[in-house]
Amino acid sequence: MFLGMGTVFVFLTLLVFVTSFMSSLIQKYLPETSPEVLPTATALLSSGKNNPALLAVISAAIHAHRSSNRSNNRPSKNKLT
Amino acid sequence: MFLGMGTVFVFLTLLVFVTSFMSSLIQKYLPETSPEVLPTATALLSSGKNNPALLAVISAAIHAHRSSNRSNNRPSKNKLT
Amino acid sequence: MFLGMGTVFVFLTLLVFVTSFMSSLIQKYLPETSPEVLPTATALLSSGKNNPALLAVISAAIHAHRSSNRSNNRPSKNKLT
Amino acid sequence: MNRVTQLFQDSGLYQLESGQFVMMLVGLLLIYLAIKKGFEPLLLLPIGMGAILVNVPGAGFLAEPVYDAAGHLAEPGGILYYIYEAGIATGIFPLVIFMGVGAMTDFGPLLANPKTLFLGAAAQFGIFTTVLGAVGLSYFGLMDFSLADAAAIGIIGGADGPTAIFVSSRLAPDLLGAIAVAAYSYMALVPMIQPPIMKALTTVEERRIVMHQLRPVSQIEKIIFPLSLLVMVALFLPSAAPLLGMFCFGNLMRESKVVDRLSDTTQNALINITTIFLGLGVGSKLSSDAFLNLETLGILLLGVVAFGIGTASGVLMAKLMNKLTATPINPLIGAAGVSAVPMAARVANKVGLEANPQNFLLMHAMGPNVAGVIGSAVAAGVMISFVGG
Amino acid sequence: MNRVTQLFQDSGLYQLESGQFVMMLVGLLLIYLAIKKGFEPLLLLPIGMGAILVNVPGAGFLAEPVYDAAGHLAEPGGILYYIYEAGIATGIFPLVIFMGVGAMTDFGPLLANPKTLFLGAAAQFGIFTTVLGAVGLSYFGLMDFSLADAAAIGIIGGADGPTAIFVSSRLAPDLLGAIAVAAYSYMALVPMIQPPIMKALTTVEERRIVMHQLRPVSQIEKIIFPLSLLVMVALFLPSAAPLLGMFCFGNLMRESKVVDRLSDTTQNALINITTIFLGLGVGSKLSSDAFLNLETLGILLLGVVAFGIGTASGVLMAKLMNKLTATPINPLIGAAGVSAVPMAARVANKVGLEANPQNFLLMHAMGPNVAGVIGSAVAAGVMISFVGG
Amino acid sequence: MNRVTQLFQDSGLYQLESGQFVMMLVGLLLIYLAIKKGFEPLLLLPIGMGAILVNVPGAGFLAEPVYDAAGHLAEPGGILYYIYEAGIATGIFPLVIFMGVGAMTDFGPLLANPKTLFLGAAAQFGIFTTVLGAVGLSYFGLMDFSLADAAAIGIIGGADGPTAIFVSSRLAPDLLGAIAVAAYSYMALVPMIQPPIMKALTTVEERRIVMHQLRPVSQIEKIIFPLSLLVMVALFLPSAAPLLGMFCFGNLMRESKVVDRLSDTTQNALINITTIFLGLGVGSKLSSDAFLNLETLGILLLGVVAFGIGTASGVLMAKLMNKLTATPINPLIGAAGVSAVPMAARVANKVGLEANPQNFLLMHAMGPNVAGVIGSAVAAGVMISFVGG
Ligand code: NA
Ligand code: NA
Ligand code: NA
Repeated sequence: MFLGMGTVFVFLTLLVFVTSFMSSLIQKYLPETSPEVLPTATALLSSGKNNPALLAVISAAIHAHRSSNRSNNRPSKNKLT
Repeated sequence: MFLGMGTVFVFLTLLVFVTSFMSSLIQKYLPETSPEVLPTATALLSSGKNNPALLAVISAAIHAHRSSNRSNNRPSKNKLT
Repeated sequence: MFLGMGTVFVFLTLLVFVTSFMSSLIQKYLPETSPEVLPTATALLSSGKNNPALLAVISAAIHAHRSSNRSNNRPSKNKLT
Repeated sequence: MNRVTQLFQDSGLYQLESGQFVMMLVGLLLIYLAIKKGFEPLLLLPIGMGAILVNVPGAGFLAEPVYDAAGHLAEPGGILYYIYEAGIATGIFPLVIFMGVGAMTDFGPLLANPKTLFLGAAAQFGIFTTVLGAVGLSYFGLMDFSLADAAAIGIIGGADGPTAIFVSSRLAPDLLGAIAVAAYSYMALVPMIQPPIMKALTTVEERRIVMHQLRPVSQIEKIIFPLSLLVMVALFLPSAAPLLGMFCFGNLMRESKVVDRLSDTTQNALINITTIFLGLGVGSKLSSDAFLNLETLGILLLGVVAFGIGTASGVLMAKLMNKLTATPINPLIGAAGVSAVPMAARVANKVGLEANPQNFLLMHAMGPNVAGVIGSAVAAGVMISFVGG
Repeated sequence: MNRVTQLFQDSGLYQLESGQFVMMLVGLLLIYLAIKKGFEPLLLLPIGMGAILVNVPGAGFLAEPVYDAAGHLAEPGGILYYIYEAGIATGIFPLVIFMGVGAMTDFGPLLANPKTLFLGAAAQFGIFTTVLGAVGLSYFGLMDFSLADAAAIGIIGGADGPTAIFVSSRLAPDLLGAIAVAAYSYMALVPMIQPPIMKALTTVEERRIVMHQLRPVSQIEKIIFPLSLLVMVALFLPSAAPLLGMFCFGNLMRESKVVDRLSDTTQNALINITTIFLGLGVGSKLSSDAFLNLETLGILLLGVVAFGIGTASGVLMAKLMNKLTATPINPLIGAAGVSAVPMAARVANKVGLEANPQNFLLMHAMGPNVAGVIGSAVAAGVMISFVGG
Repeated sequence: MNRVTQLFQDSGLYQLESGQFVMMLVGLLLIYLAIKKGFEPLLLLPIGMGAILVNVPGAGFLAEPVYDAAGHLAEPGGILYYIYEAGIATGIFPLVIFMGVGAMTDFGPLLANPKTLFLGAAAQFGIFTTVLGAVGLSYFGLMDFSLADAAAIGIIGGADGPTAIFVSSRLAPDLLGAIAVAAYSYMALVPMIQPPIMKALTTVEERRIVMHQLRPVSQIEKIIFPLSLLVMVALFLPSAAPLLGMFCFGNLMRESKVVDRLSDTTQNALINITTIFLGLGVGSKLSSDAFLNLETLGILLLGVVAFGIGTASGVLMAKLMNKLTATPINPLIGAAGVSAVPMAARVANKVGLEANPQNFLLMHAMGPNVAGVIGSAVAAGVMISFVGG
């Protein structure tokens, strides 16, 4: 049992180091020009209605729809060029 | 054959009694404060375009989308608190 | 190998003839009253966001939604009659 | 040069038998009816396509996989083989469809007027008469149907596709193609088959009867109903439990309102995917030996008789109930008891409007309509219990 | 007359044993808790329905298919048999769910404060204590759990459904039903089980600790993280690779932003379809012989102990870290290390707000919360490596 | 102490062979190309992930299930084993993807100008030259490809992923991983491979040719076309019927407009789910023994040659047609005949715009582009008929 718990701790401790190292490397050498303002929590396993993924799809679709009214409801021309 | 038809009738007759009994119990002891105005027929096996389920999902999503514009298109913060 | 390439050519040549014949028959005997203005290219295997199919579904759903506000968000009555 | 010979011998033209050619025409006809006439396109288009594919000579759509001695796959099977064996022979596809139909069904109108269950029961009379008819045809040597065949054919009268396919897959797999085609074709023909029967059995006064407005039904009733139905099936008719169990599960997901994401997927992606493969798998049973024979004509004939008798029984039961109880019942809604949801309810509404343009029967007809689904699933359970047990 | 006899003998009433009746009541109870109390309805509703169906006497939901001598299907199996064998016995369903959970997980808060991984590690202490407890109960003759059983029961303390189901399917298939029910029930009870423990182990000053705002995390970090985790698992703990590999794959689909259509389907249609069938399959293990015995009580008891110890360990570890490092950590977020995403994080936030209405801990608690998912998957790998290897 | 030893011996580090390590790097490279370079991410990301997972030592992703004497599952298999055996060895996944591609394809531009089918035919020249090349390499002892291997490798020149995977699974399962990776990599490289060839074979005047506007195409034509194609395949080339049959079915669902819910699901949930598992399954063939050898280099080399020859043949055929007929054809659209839909059509459009900024060739290039899909499926049928028959 102690071995089991020990393995979990050793593994996650290693992960802490690897993650911190990875992050510091990235922040140093690959800084993003416009990072996200805040890490946002995700609605894990939430029920469908206001699921962010669905929402993103739909709002993107609505956006695409509005910006392509003249092309007979199909934004394909924009897409392909 | 008469036995078969008989079974169907006996079973559905029982179901009539059970259902009526269940409904009367519920209407007596568990009355809803705001019941639906009318039972509405469902579009069974209808083709996708104006499917009520899809519609409900989408309208909910649109609603959620509008009420969460400031949170970077992700309503997750509202969701989790 | 020549046989293989030959088969492809013979088959597609046949298909050219069949297709042209079919089209000319249809244009002669079954002219559409309002044909599409232009054949539009489809975004094959494109990623989801502004997929035309999704868009079509959503715009239809939104349309249905708007034209059925009074019926408690369910266009079922319209559908079934 | 023998390569050219091989290519030609591999070609369809060389191998094509007349039966396969006719079956491809049957497939094209089903597709035509689906697209041009709007005959149950969700099913008849995939079925028609399956029928064409399975009759392409030498394409191996139904080929069984070959395994070597060590049990490893030596030669893969055809896609229709896998679809049929995994989804239809096992009964999984019709049961999943039934779960989806449950998730799409609103029992509100039935709960507001539970007596309409009698109409759904009466309309199953067509099923059992047809069984007798099929047995009779065999008795007189006109056809060659076993009792199991007769039971599966009778279910056409239930006007419910997944039920018919499920029962056929258990009792008469060889007839599955013809039975499914008959079931969906007649469901598509409901607007033609039913009105003359409905009008012949009713007076114009009866068709004008205005029914009482339906009472509101609470969410709790809608939640308790599928559970009650399930418990009753468990206690009294376990052989109907696969069909009605999945149906009640779907309906409970819908009405509970706590698993909307599951209910939505059941009503959309899941039922759509299953429908595509169900259709292809059913179509794969439309081979010329299985379809181009006298039995198919018998099935088509018995099927339309079953529909007619079911319609008539529903209407007559409604007239009887009108005599026995004080609450007025428009006998037209009895015809909706065959199920064929929601087509039969629309037909009742339409015929009613012809007699009285202010009288909307649609909601009232939805009660017997969904009762008919339960009724034929119960009848299916009875059949499987008697014949298959 | 023997037909009537047969129908009666086929009926549930005749065949029903008291155990089946009790299990149907258990199924109804799970459905009640899911709908009325909101207990993890996405899982408990299908599990409850599966429990009812599998206990319908004579319905054959778990019947094995029968093949004839030539290897052709003679009698199809029951739908729950197919679901269980194809999806749960193989481990496919929990792995697909885990892929979906990966696609729904945002590691941003964890990356902003990687030390919260220690909290996710500490909370797994509950798992290993429970294994000891289960072994101890058997040692003293109170229960009869093998080491494999004990390991599977311990995973309940991981507060992670798919992990518990995956481990049970490998180590203790007979206990799978009870373990899954315990795991999901206690996850639903997190808002009741955790707060008293959290309050008992902390002072009100500690609960008021305000944490530093989390730094922004770039997309590149979010992409590299699942890949790093995957490589570490590959190098050091391959027995955790099935669970964490699928999890990292899902998360990479999400964060890469180049396969949004795959990520969306993984988070919606695919996880929903799998959840429905996973629930039914788990429910099919709730037969009376497997559930109505002393062992189930032991499992339920050990499960709540595991949750409690996990919560306490997380809180105490946070207090320890507070002593050792300068950056303030509110010990409440340690309780979120059990996983039960996102419920446990919400609970930490709520208890924190009671002590300080301006102190929103939600984002800070998401770090240990998702760390807990990794932690229990690692613990699961350790178990499988020790016991199953 | 032997527990620690066991844990270490179970660990990846202990078991890892250099080949596995290199293959994990290959997997990471594919993921890098998918995310950072946008190389066909829908396929290369899952393939890369599958390659990593299958090479985790001791994780058992490809483990075969073990059954006891009674035929019950004793030890479950790995998830990649199940995915590969159920979906790829059977051919089901590529066929379902092809159905989805059919549902996404608009044949309008092809129907408006059916002569572009010649361009789709010409571009398959690359396939057959590559077969010769592969046979030649073996003849001279440089590689060791059987005729079946050569046929499967040639299909890379078809620039169509599902077709290549389907043919490989039938003719050369051992090369499937390398062939799929080559096919998708080169499809991603179309914007780099094609333009130099296109420019080398055309004058700037030819690249400036303005084509006549396409005539409108009616819905009826779009419905009849897949049916005509299907009938022709059935009559003349049944070995192409699996691929083209599913393709025509998908296209008919799309164009019939009567089964929009099925068509939508086919284009979204169904194709997405299948793509995820297809990618993982293909990746599972990227083991070190199968990939890290000279043959893979040969495949990569032959693949790029096939692409080049296909591109050149399409352009040259367009120039020939320009000589023979009066209607002007811009030879650039010939390059789109390799398929790689819609990338190759976009490339033709882009190169055309460089020569004449007012000349949009996109719609014109879509004709040969979708013709190329038909062309390679026909070529695949020919291969299977000759080599596999
Ligand atoms: Na019915
Ligand atoms: Na956990
Ligand atoms: Na091609």
